[in-house]
Amino acid sequence: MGRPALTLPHGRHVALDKDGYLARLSDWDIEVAAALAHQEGMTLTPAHWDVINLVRQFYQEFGLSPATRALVKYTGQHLGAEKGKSLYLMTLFGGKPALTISRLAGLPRPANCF
Amino acid sequence: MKTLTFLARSGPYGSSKAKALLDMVLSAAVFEQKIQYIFLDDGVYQLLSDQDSAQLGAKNVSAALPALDLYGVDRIYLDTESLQARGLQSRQLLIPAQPCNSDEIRSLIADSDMVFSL
Amino acid sequence: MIISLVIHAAPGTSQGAQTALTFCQAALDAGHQIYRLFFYEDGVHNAHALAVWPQDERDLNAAWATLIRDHRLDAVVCVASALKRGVLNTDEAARYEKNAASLEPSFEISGLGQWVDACLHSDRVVSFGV
Amino acid sequence: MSTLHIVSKSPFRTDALQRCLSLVAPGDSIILIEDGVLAVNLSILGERISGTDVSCFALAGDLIARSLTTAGTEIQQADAASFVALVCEHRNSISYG
Repeated sequence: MGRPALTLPHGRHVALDKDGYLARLSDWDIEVAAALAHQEGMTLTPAHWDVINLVRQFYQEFGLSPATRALVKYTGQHLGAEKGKSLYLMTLFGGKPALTISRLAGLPRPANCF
Repeated sequence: MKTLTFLARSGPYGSSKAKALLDMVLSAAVFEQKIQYIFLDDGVYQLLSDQDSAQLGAKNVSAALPALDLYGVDRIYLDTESLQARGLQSRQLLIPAQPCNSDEIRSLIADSDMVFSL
Repeated sequence: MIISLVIHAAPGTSQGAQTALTFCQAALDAGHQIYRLFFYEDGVHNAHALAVWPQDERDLNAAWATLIRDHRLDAVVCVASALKRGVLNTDEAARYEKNAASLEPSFEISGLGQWVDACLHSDRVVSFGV
Repeated sequence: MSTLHIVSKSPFRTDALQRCLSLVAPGDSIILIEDGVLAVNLSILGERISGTDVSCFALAGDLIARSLTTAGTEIQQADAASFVALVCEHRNSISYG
Protein backbone atom coordinates (compact mmCIF):
# COMPACT_ATOMS: atom_id res chain seq x y z
CA MET A 1 0.00 0.00 0.00
CA GLY A 2 1.43 3.38 -1.00
CA ARG A 3 1.57 6.31 1.31
CA PRO A 4 -1.54 8.43 1.26
CA ALA A 5 -1.02 11.63 -0.64
CA LEU A 6 -3.02 14.53 -1.86
CA THR A 7 -2.81 15.11 -5.60
CA LEU A 8 -2.87 18.74 -6.58
CA PRO A 9 -2.91 20.59 -9.89
CA HIS A 10 0.36 20.54 -11.87
CA GLY A 11 1.17 17.04 -10.65
CA ARG A 12 2.11 18.20 -7.17
CA HIS A 13 1.79 15.65 -4.35
CA VAL A 14 1.54 16.35 -0.66
CA ALA A 15 2.08 13.57 1.88
CA LEU A 16 -0.69 12.81 4.35
CA ASP A 17 -0.74 10.55 7.35
CA LYS A 18 -3.12 7.62 7.67
CA ASP A 19 -5.90 9.80 9.00
CA GLY A 20 -5.64 12.33 6.23
CA TYR A 21 -3.73 14.97 8.14
CA LEU A 22 -0.81 16.75 6.51
CA ALA A 23 2.45 14.93 7.21
CA ARG A 24 4.30 18.27 7.12
CA LEU A 25 2.50 21.41 8.17
CA SER A 26 4.82 23.51 6.00
CA ASP A 27 3.16 21.96 2.92
CA TRP A 28 -0.02 23.90 3.63
CA ASP A 29 -1.22 26.49 1.16
CA ILE A 30 -4.56 27.46 -0.33
CA GLU A 31 -4.34 24.75 -2.98
CA VAL A 32 -3.80 22.15 -0.30
CA ALA A 33 -6.73 23.45 1.73
CA ALA A 34 -8.97 23.29 -1.34
CA ALA A 35 -7.89 19.73 -2.09
CA LEU A 36 -8.38 18.61 1.53
CA ALA A 37 -11.85 20.12 1.42
CA HIS A 38 -12.58 18.44 -1.89
CA GLN A 39 -11.72 15.07 -0.29
CA GLU A 40 -14.51 15.71 2.16
CA GLY A 41 -16.90 16.64 -0.63
CA MET A 42 -16.68 20.33 0.18
CA THR A 43 -16.12 23.23 -2.16
CA LEU A 44 -14.62 26.20 -0.40
CA THR A 45 -16.49 29.45 -0.83
CA PRO A 46 -15.40 32.89 0.38
CA ALA A 47 -17.43 32.22 3.53
CA HIS A 48 -15.36 29.08 4.19
CA TRP A 49 -12.14 30.97 3.54
CA ASP A 50 -13.03 33.70 6.00
CA VAL A 51 -13.27 31.08 8.73
CA ILE A 52 -10.19 29.11 7.66
CA ASN A 53 -8.11 32.27 7.65
CA LEU A 54 -9.54 33.19 11.01
CA VAL A 55 -8.50 29.85 12.51
CA ARG A 56 -4.99 30.35 11.20
CA GLN A 57 -5.01 33.79 12.80
CA PHE A 58 -6.22 32.24 16.07
CA TYR A 59 -3.34 29.77 15.97
CA GLN A 60 -0.82 32.50 15.17
CA GLU A 61 -2.11 34.62 18.00
CA PHE A 62 -2.53 32.04 20.77
CA GLY A 63 -0.55 28.95 19.73
CA LEU A 64 -3.68 26.84 20.19
CA SER A 65 -6.08 25.00 17.94
CA PRO A 66 -9.39 26.43 19.06
CA ALA A 67 -12.11 24.46 20.77
CA THR A 68 -15.52 25.09 19.20
CA ARG A 69 -16.65 27.38 22.01
CA ALA A 70 -13.61 29.63 21.62
CA LEU A 71 -13.83 29.59 17.84
CA VAL A 72 -17.49 30.63 17.91
CA LYS A 73 -16.70 33.60 20.11
CA TYR A 74 -13.64 34.57 18.07
CA THR A 75 -15.69 34.36 14.86
CA GLY A 76 -18.29 36.63 16.40
CA GLN A 77 -15.62 39.16 17.30
CA HIS A 78 -14.00 39.20 13.86
CA LEU A 79 -16.68 38.30 11.33
CA GLY A 80 -19.72 39.74 13.06
CA ALA A 81 -22.16 38.54 15.65
CA GLU A 82 -24.45 36.84 13.12
CA LYS A 83 -21.61 34.47 12.18
CA GLY A 84 -20.46 33.87 15.74
CA LYS A 85 -22.79 30.91 16.18
CA SER A 86 -21.92 27.24 16.21
CA LEU A 87 -24.81 26.60 13.81
CA TYR A 88 -23.20 28.90 11.24
CA LEU A 89 -19.90 27.01 11.47
CA MET A 90 -21.66 23.64 11.36
CA THR A 91 -23.61 24.65 8.27
CA LEU A 92 -20.33 25.47 6.54
CA PHE A 93 -18.10 22.68 7.85
CA GLY A 94 -20.33 19.94 9.24
CA GLY A 95 -20.76 18.32 12.63
CA LYS A 96 -17.41 18.95 14.32
CA PRO A 97 -16.47 22.31 12.88
CA ALA A 98 -13.42 23.10 15.03
CA LEU A 99 -11.72 19.81 14.12
CA THR A 100 -12.55 20.06 10.43
CA ILE A 101 -11.50 23.68 10.11
CA SER A 102 -8.23 23.06 11.97
CA ARG A 103 -7.45 20.23 9.57
CA LEU A 104 -8.26 22.29 6.50
CA ALA A 105 -6.32 25.23 7.91
CA GLY A 106 -3.19 23.13 8.33
CA LEU A 107 -2.98 23.36 12.11
CA PRO A 108 -1.20 20.59 14.09
CA ARG A 109 -3.37 17.53 14.46
CA PRO A 110 -4.82 17.32 17.93
CA ALA A 111 -3.43 14.48 20.05
CA ASN A 112 -6.88 13.39 21.14
CA CYS A 113 -8.63 13.29 17.82
CA PHE A 114 -10.43 9.99 18.27
CA MET B 1 -21.44 22.41 37.55
CA LYS B 2 -18.45 22.31 39.85
CA THR B 3 -16.11 25.03 40.99
CA LEU B 4 -12.56 24.13 40.02
CA THR B 5 -9.70 26.27 41.25
CA PHE B 6 -6.29 26.26 39.67
CA LEU B 7 -3.19 27.54 41.46
CA ALA B 8 -0.56 28.41 38.87
CA ARG B 9 2.60 28.37 40.98
CA SER B 10 5.28 27.62 38.36
CA GLY B 11 7.08 29.92 36.01
CA PRO B 12 6.99 29.32 32.26
CA TYR B 13 9.68 27.38 30.29
CA GLY B 14 11.65 25.86 33.20
CA SER B 15 9.22 22.96 33.39
CA SER B 16 6.06 21.84 31.63
CA LYS B 17 3.91 22.64 34.65
CA ALA B 18 2.56 25.98 33.45
CA LYS B 19 1.40 24.40 30.21
CA ALA B 20 0.07 21.29 31.95
CA LEU B 21 -2.11 23.39 34.24
CA LEU B 22 -3.28 25.61 31.38
CA ASP B 23 -4.35 22.51 29.45
CA MET B 24 -6.39 21.41 32.46
CA VAL B 25 -8.00 24.84 32.63
CA LEU B 26 -8.87 24.83 28.93
CA SER B 27 -10.32 21.31 29.17
CA ALA B 28 -12.44 22.22 32.16
CA ALA B 29 -13.58 25.32 30.25
CA VAL B 30 -14.76 23.20 27.32
CA PHE B 31 -16.98 21.35 29.81
CA GLU B 32 -18.26 24.72 31.04
CA GLN B 33 -17.30 24.38 34.69
CA LYS B 34 -16.88 27.35 37.02
CA ILE B 35 -13.17 28.06 36.89
CA GLN B 36 -10.98 30.20 39.15
CA TYR B 37 -7.45 30.61 37.80
CA ILE B 38 -5.04 32.06 40.35
CA PHE B 39 -1.49 33.10 39.53
CA LEU B 40 0.82 33.14 42.53
CA ASP B 41 4.41 32.39 43.55
CA ASP B 42 6.54 31.84 40.42
CA GLY B 43 3.31 31.51 38.46
CA VAL B 44 3.16 35.32 38.27
CA TYR B 45 6.03 35.16 35.75
CA GLN B 46 3.56 33.57 33.32
CA LEU B 47 1.71 36.87 33.20
CA LEU B 48 4.58 39.12 32.12
CA SER B 49 4.04 40.63 28.70
CA ASP B 50 6.68 40.60 25.95
CA GLN B 51 7.87 37.05 26.54
CA ASP B 52 9.87 35.73 23.59
CA SER B 53 10.88 32.08 23.69
CA ALA B 54 12.20 31.94 20.12
CA GLN B 55 15.78 31.41 21.23
CA LEU B 56 14.76 28.48 23.39
CA GLY B 57 13.21 26.60 20.51
CA ALA B 58 10.10 26.38 22.68
CA LYS B 59 6.56 27.58 22.21
CA ASN B 60 5.52 30.72 24.07
CA VAL B 61 3.31 29.11 26.70
CA SER B 62 1.83 32.38 27.81
CA ALA B 63 0.62 33.26 24.31
CA ALA B 64 -2.49 31.19 25.03
CA LEU B 65 -3.45 33.21 28.11
CA PRO B 66 -5.20 36.00 26.16
CA ALA B 67 -7.45 33.27 24.70
CA LEU B 68 -8.86 32.43 28.14
CA ASP B 69 -11.60 34.97 27.67
CA LEU B 70 -12.70 33.19 24.49
CA TYR B 71 -12.93 29.97 26.50
CA GLY B 72 -15.17 31.69 29.01
CA VAL B 73 -12.48 31.75 31.71
CA ASP B 74 -12.92 35.17 33.27
CA ARG B 75 -12.15 34.61 36.95
CA ILE B 76 -8.43 35.25 36.80
CA TYR B 77 -6.57 36.37 39.90
CA LEU B 78 -3.09 37.57 40.66
CA ASP B 79 -1.46 37.40 44.07
CA THR B 80 0.01 40.86 44.51
CA GLU B 81 2.33 39.74 47.31
CA SER B 82 4.01 37.24 44.97
CA LEU B 83 4.43 40.02 42.41
CA GLN B 84 5.94 42.37 44.99
CA ALA B 85 8.23 39.69 46.45
CA ARG B 86 9.71 39.29 42.96
CA GLY B 87 10.11 43.00 42.28
CA LEU B 88 7.60 42.87 39.44
CA GLN B 89 4.94 45.26 40.65
CA SER B 90 5.60 47.81 37.94
CA ARG B 91 5.73 45.32 35.07
CA GLN B 92 3.20 45.27 32.27
CA LEU B 93 0.92 42.23 32.34
CA LEU B 94 -0.32 40.14 29.44
CA ILE B 95 -3.93 39.86 30.55
CA PRO B 96 -6.09 41.63 33.07
CA ALA B 97 -6.10 39.76 36.36
CA GLN B 98 -7.89 40.69 39.52
CA PRO B 99 -5.36 41.57 42.24
CA CYS B 100 -5.84 39.48 45.35
CA ASN B 101 -4.15 38.60 48.64
CA SER B 102 -3.89 35.43 50.72
CA ASP B 103 -7.16 36.13 52.51
CA GLU B 104 -9.02 36.32 49.24
CA ILE B 105 -7.29 33.22 47.87
CA ARG B 106 -8.33 31.36 51.03
CA SER B 107 -11.95 32.24 50.44
CA LEU B 108 -11.73 31.28 46.74
CA ILE B 109 -10.37 27.90 47.86
CA ALA B 110 -13.06 27.51 50.50
CA ASP B 111 -15.68 27.91 47.74
CA SER B 112 -14.04 25.26 45.53
CA ASP B 113 -15.08 21.68 44.94
CA MET B 114 -11.61 20.80 43.73
CA VAL B 115 -8.23 22.51 43.66
CA PHE B 116 -5.31 21.77 41.36
CA SER B 117 -1.89 23.28 41.85
CA LEU B 118 1.09 23.05 39.53
CA MET C 1 -17.00 8.02 48.83
CA ILE C 2 -16.15 8.26 45.17
CA ILE C 3 -12.50 9.19 44.74
CA SER C 4 -10.29 9.81 41.71
CA LEU C 5 -6.53 10.19 41.66
CA VAL C 6 -4.33 12.27 39.36
CA ILE C 7 -0.79 10.93 39.19
CA HIS C 8 1.87 13.31 37.89
CA ALA C 9 5.04 11.46 38.88
CA ALA C 10 7.00 8.78 37.05
CA PRO C 11 7.74 5.65 39.06
CA GLY C 12 11.31 5.30 40.23
CA THR C 13 12.13 9.02 39.96
CA SER C 14 10.20 10.55 42.79
CA GLN C 15 8.04 9.06 45.48
CA GLY C 16 4.71 10.36 44.21
CA ALA C 17 3.65 7.29 42.26
CA GLN C 18 4.42 5.03 45.20
CA THR C 19 2.38 7.20 47.55
CA ALA C 20 -0.50 7.24 45.08
CA LEU C 21 -0.47 3.45 44.82
CA THR C 22 -0.49 3.03 48.59
CA PHE C 23 -3.28 5.62 48.89
CA CYS C 24 -5.34 3.90 46.22
CA GLN C 25 -5.00 0.53 47.95
CA ALA C 26 -5.93 2.06 51.31
CA ALA C 27 -8.98 3.79 49.81
CA LEU C 28 -10.18 0.49 48.32
CA ASP C 29 -9.53 -1.30 51.62
CA ALA C 30 -11.67 1.31 53.37
CA GLY C 31 -14.54 0.54 51.00
CA HIS C 32 -14.36 3.68 48.88
CA GLN C 33 -14.97 3.60 45.15
CA ILE C 34 -12.12 4.64 42.88
CA TYR C 35 -13.82 6.27 39.91
CA ARG C 36 -10.71 6.80 37.85
CA LEU C 37 -6.92 6.93 37.96
CA PHE C 38 -5.71 9.66 35.63
CA PHE C 39 -2.03 9.57 34.71
CA TYR C 40 -0.78 12.94 33.50
CA GLU C 41 2.57 14.29 32.34
CA ASP C 42 5.42 12.08 33.66
CA GLY C 43 2.80 9.98 35.41
CA VAL C 44 2.18 8.14 32.13
CA HIS C 45 5.45 6.26 32.71
CA ASN C 46 3.57 4.20 35.28
CA ALA C 47 1.72 2.66 32.34
CA HIS C 48 4.87 1.66 30.47
CA ALA C 49 4.70 -2.05 29.70
CA LEU C 50 8.38 -2.32 28.83
CA ALA C 51 9.80 -1.24 32.19
CA VAL C 52 12.05 -3.81 33.85
CA TRP C 53 12.73 -3.41 37.55
CA PRO C 54 15.58 -4.95 39.57
CA GLN C 55 14.42 -8.14 41.28
CA ASP C 56 14.94 -6.72 44.75
CA GLU C 57 12.82 -3.60 44.14
CA ARG C 58 9.06 -3.29 44.11
CA ASP C 59 8.03 -3.23 40.45
CA LEU C 60 5.66 -0.26 40.53
CA ASN C 61 4.60 -0.73 36.93
CA ALA C 62 3.51 -4.29 37.68
CA ALA C 63 1.94 -3.24 40.98
CA TRP C 64 -0.32 -0.72 39.21
CA ALA C 65 -1.29 -3.24 36.54
CA THR C 66 -2.20 -5.81 39.19
CA LEU C 67 -4.18 -3.34 41.27
CA ILE C 68 -6.06 -2.09 38.20
CA ARG C 69 -6.89 -5.61 37.05
CA ASP C 70 -7.81 -6.99 40.46
CA HIS C 71 -10.20 -4.14 41.18
CA ARG C 72 -11.24 -3.45 37.58
CA LEU C 73 -10.21 0.16 37.96
CA ASP C 74 -10.58 2.69 35.21
CA ALA C 75 -7.01 3.80 34.49
CA VAL C 76 -6.47 6.47 31.86
CA VAL C 77 -3.22 7.90 30.56
CA CYS C 78 -3.38 11.37 29.01
CA VAL C 79 -2.87 10.97 25.30
CA ALA C 80 -0.84 14.13 24.77
CA SER C 81 1.49 13.25 27.68
CA ALA C 82 1.75 9.62 26.57
CA LEU C 83 2.55 10.23 22.90
CA LYS C 84 5.37 12.61 23.82
CA ARG C 85 6.86 10.06 26.19
CA GLY C 86 6.60 7.06 23.92
CA VAL C 87 3.77 5.35 25.77
CA LEU C 88 1.64 4.08 22.89
CA ASN C 89 -0.95 1.35 22.54
CA THR C 90 -1.12 -0.66 19.31
CA ASP C 91 -3.62 1.73 17.71
CA GLU C 92 -1.46 4.78 18.41
CA ALA C 93 1.71 2.97 17.35
CA ALA C 94 0.03 2.15 14.03
CA ARG C 95 -1.34 5.66 13.65
CA TYR C 96 2.07 7.26 14.09
CA GLU C 97 3.94 4.47 12.31
CA LYS C 98 6.05 3.45 15.29
CA ASN C 99 7.37 -0.08 15.38
CA ALA C 100 6.35 -1.00 18.92
CA ALA C 101 3.54 -0.49 21.36
CA SER C 102 4.49 0.16 24.96
CA LEU C 103 1.27 0.72 26.91
CA GLU C 104 0.44 -1.86 29.54
CA PRO C 105 -2.98 -3.13 28.37
CA SER C 106 -4.79 -2.51 31.65
CA PHE C 107 -4.52 1.24 30.94
CA GLU C 108 -6.44 3.20 28.34
CA ILE C 109 -5.27 6.21 26.36
CA SER C 110 -7.61 9.18 26.33
CA GLY C 111 -7.69 12.92 26.75
CA LEU C 112 -8.01 15.45 29.55
CA GLY C 113 -11.76 15.21 29.04
CA GLN C 114 -11.56 12.03 31.11
CA TRP C 115 -9.96 14.02 33.91
CA VAL C 116 -12.78 16.60 33.76
CA ASP C 117 -15.28 13.75 33.76
CA ALA C 118 -13.57 12.35 36.87
CA CYS C 119 -13.91 15.75 38.57
CA LEU C 120 -17.62 15.82 37.74
CA HIS C 121 -18.31 12.30 38.97
CA SER C 122 -16.07 12.08 42.04
CA ASP C 123 -16.53 13.43 45.54
CA ARG C 124 -12.78 13.89 45.86
CA VAL C 125 -9.92 14.19 43.37
CA VAL C 126 -6.44 13.93 44.90
CA SER C 127 -3.24 14.82 43.04
CA PHE C 128 0.05 12.99 43.62
CA GLY C 129 3.58 13.70 42.51
CA VAL C 130 3.05 17.36 41.60
CA MET D 1 -16.04 23.35 54.20
CA SER D 2 -12.37 22.84 54.86
CA THR D 3 -9.26 21.97 52.93
CA LEU D 4 -6.61 19.28 53.33
CA HIS D 5 -3.21 20.72 52.44
CA ILE D 6 -0.86 18.01 51.18
CA VAL D 7 2.82 18.97 51.30
CA SER D 8 5.20 16.57 49.58
CA LYS D 9 8.39 18.56 49.13
CA SER D 10 11.19 19.52 51.47
CA PRO D 11 10.76 23.05 52.87
CA PHE D 12 14.42 23.59 52.01
CA ARG D 13 13.87 22.84 48.33
CA THR D 14 10.55 24.46 47.40
CA ASP D 15 8.11 27.02 48.74
CA ALA D 16 5.42 24.32 49.11
CA LEU D 17 5.26 24.49 52.91
CA GLN D 18 5.48 28.28 52.93
CA ARG D 19 2.58 28.56 50.48
CA CYS D 20 0.60 25.98 52.42
CA LEU D 21 1.09 27.95 55.64
CA SER D 22 -0.05 31.15 53.96
CA LEU D 23 -3.25 29.54 52.66
CA VAL D 24 -4.19 27.30 55.56
CA ALA D 25 -7.42 28.45 57.19
CA PRO D 26 -9.07 27.66 60.53
CA GLY D 27 -10.52 24.15 60.44
CA ASP D 28 -8.13 23.02 57.71
CA SER D 29 -5.59 20.23 58.10
CA ILE D 30 -2.06 19.78 56.82
CA ILE D 31 -0.51 16.44 55.98
CA LEU D 32 3.21 16.11 55.36
CA ILE D 33 4.08 13.29 52.99
CA GLU D 34 7.24 12.15 51.19
CA ASP D 35 9.97 14.82 51.57
CA GLY D 36 7.34 17.07 53.10
CA VAL D 37 8.01 15.30 56.42
CA LEU D 38 11.41 17.01 56.53
CA ALA D 39 9.47 19.98 57.92
CA VAL D 40 8.47 18.06 61.02
CA ASN D 41 10.76 19.96 63.41
CA LEU D 42 10.49 23.38 61.78
CA SER D 43 9.52 26.13 64.17
CA ILE D 44 7.57 28.07 61.51
CA LEU D 45 5.27 25.06 61.20
CA GLY D 46 4.99 24.50 64.95
CA GLU D 47 4.23 28.15 65.60
CA ARG D 48 1.64 28.28 62.84
CA ILE D 49 -0.38 25.33 64.15
CA SER D 50 0.12 25.81 67.87
CA GLY D 51 -3.03 26.91 69.67
CA THR D 52 -5.08 26.97 66.45
CA ASP D 53 -7.68 24.56 65.16
CA VAL D 54 -5.40 23.61 62.28
CA SER D 55 -4.38 19.97 62.65
CA CYS D 56 -1.12 18.75 61.25
CA PHE D 57 -0.27 15.17 60.35
CA ALA D 58 2.75 13.40 58.92
CA LEU D 59 2.76 10.04 57.16
CA ALA D 60 4.32 7.56 59.57
CA GLY D 61 6.01 5.50 56.86
CA ASP D 62 7.76 8.58 55.50
CA LEU D 63 8.91 9.61 58.99
CA ILE D 64 10.22 6.20 59.97
CA ALA D 65 12.04 5.74 56.66
CA ARG D 66 13.84 9.03 57.26
CA SER D 67 14.60 8.40 60.94
CA LEU D 68 12.33 11.25 62.01
CA THR D 69 9.74 11.43 64.74
CA THR D 70 6.97 13.79 65.76
CA ALA D 71 8.06 13.63 69.41
CA GLY D 72 7.99 17.06 71.03
CA THR D 73 5.78 18.50 68.28
CA GLU D 74 2.03 18.94 67.88
CA ILE D 75 2.12 16.90 64.69
CA GLN D 76 0.16 13.66 64.69
CA GLN D 77 1.22 10.54 62.84
CA ALA D 78 -1.01 9.19 60.09
CA ASP D 79 -0.99 5.92 58.19
CA ALA D 80 -2.38 5.41 54.68
CA ALA D 81 -5.86 4.67 56.04
CA SER D 82 -5.94 7.90 58.01
CA PHE D 83 -4.64 9.80 54.96
CA VAL D 84 -7.67 8.49 53.05
CA ALA D 85 -9.94 9.41 55.95
CA LEU D 86 -8.50 12.95 56.01
CA VAL D 87 -9.18 13.35 52.30
CA CYS D 88 -12.79 12.32 52.89
CA GLU D 89 -13.25 14.57 55.91
CA HIS D 90 -12.24 17.72 54.03
CA ARG D 91 -14.20 19.25 51.20
CA ASN D 92 -11.18 19.57 48.93
CA SER D 93 -7.43 19.08 48.92
CA ILE D 94 -4.44 20.93 47.55
CA SER D 95 -1.24 19.09 46.65
CA TYR D 96 1.72 21.44 46.82
CA GLY D 97 4.84 20.59 44.82
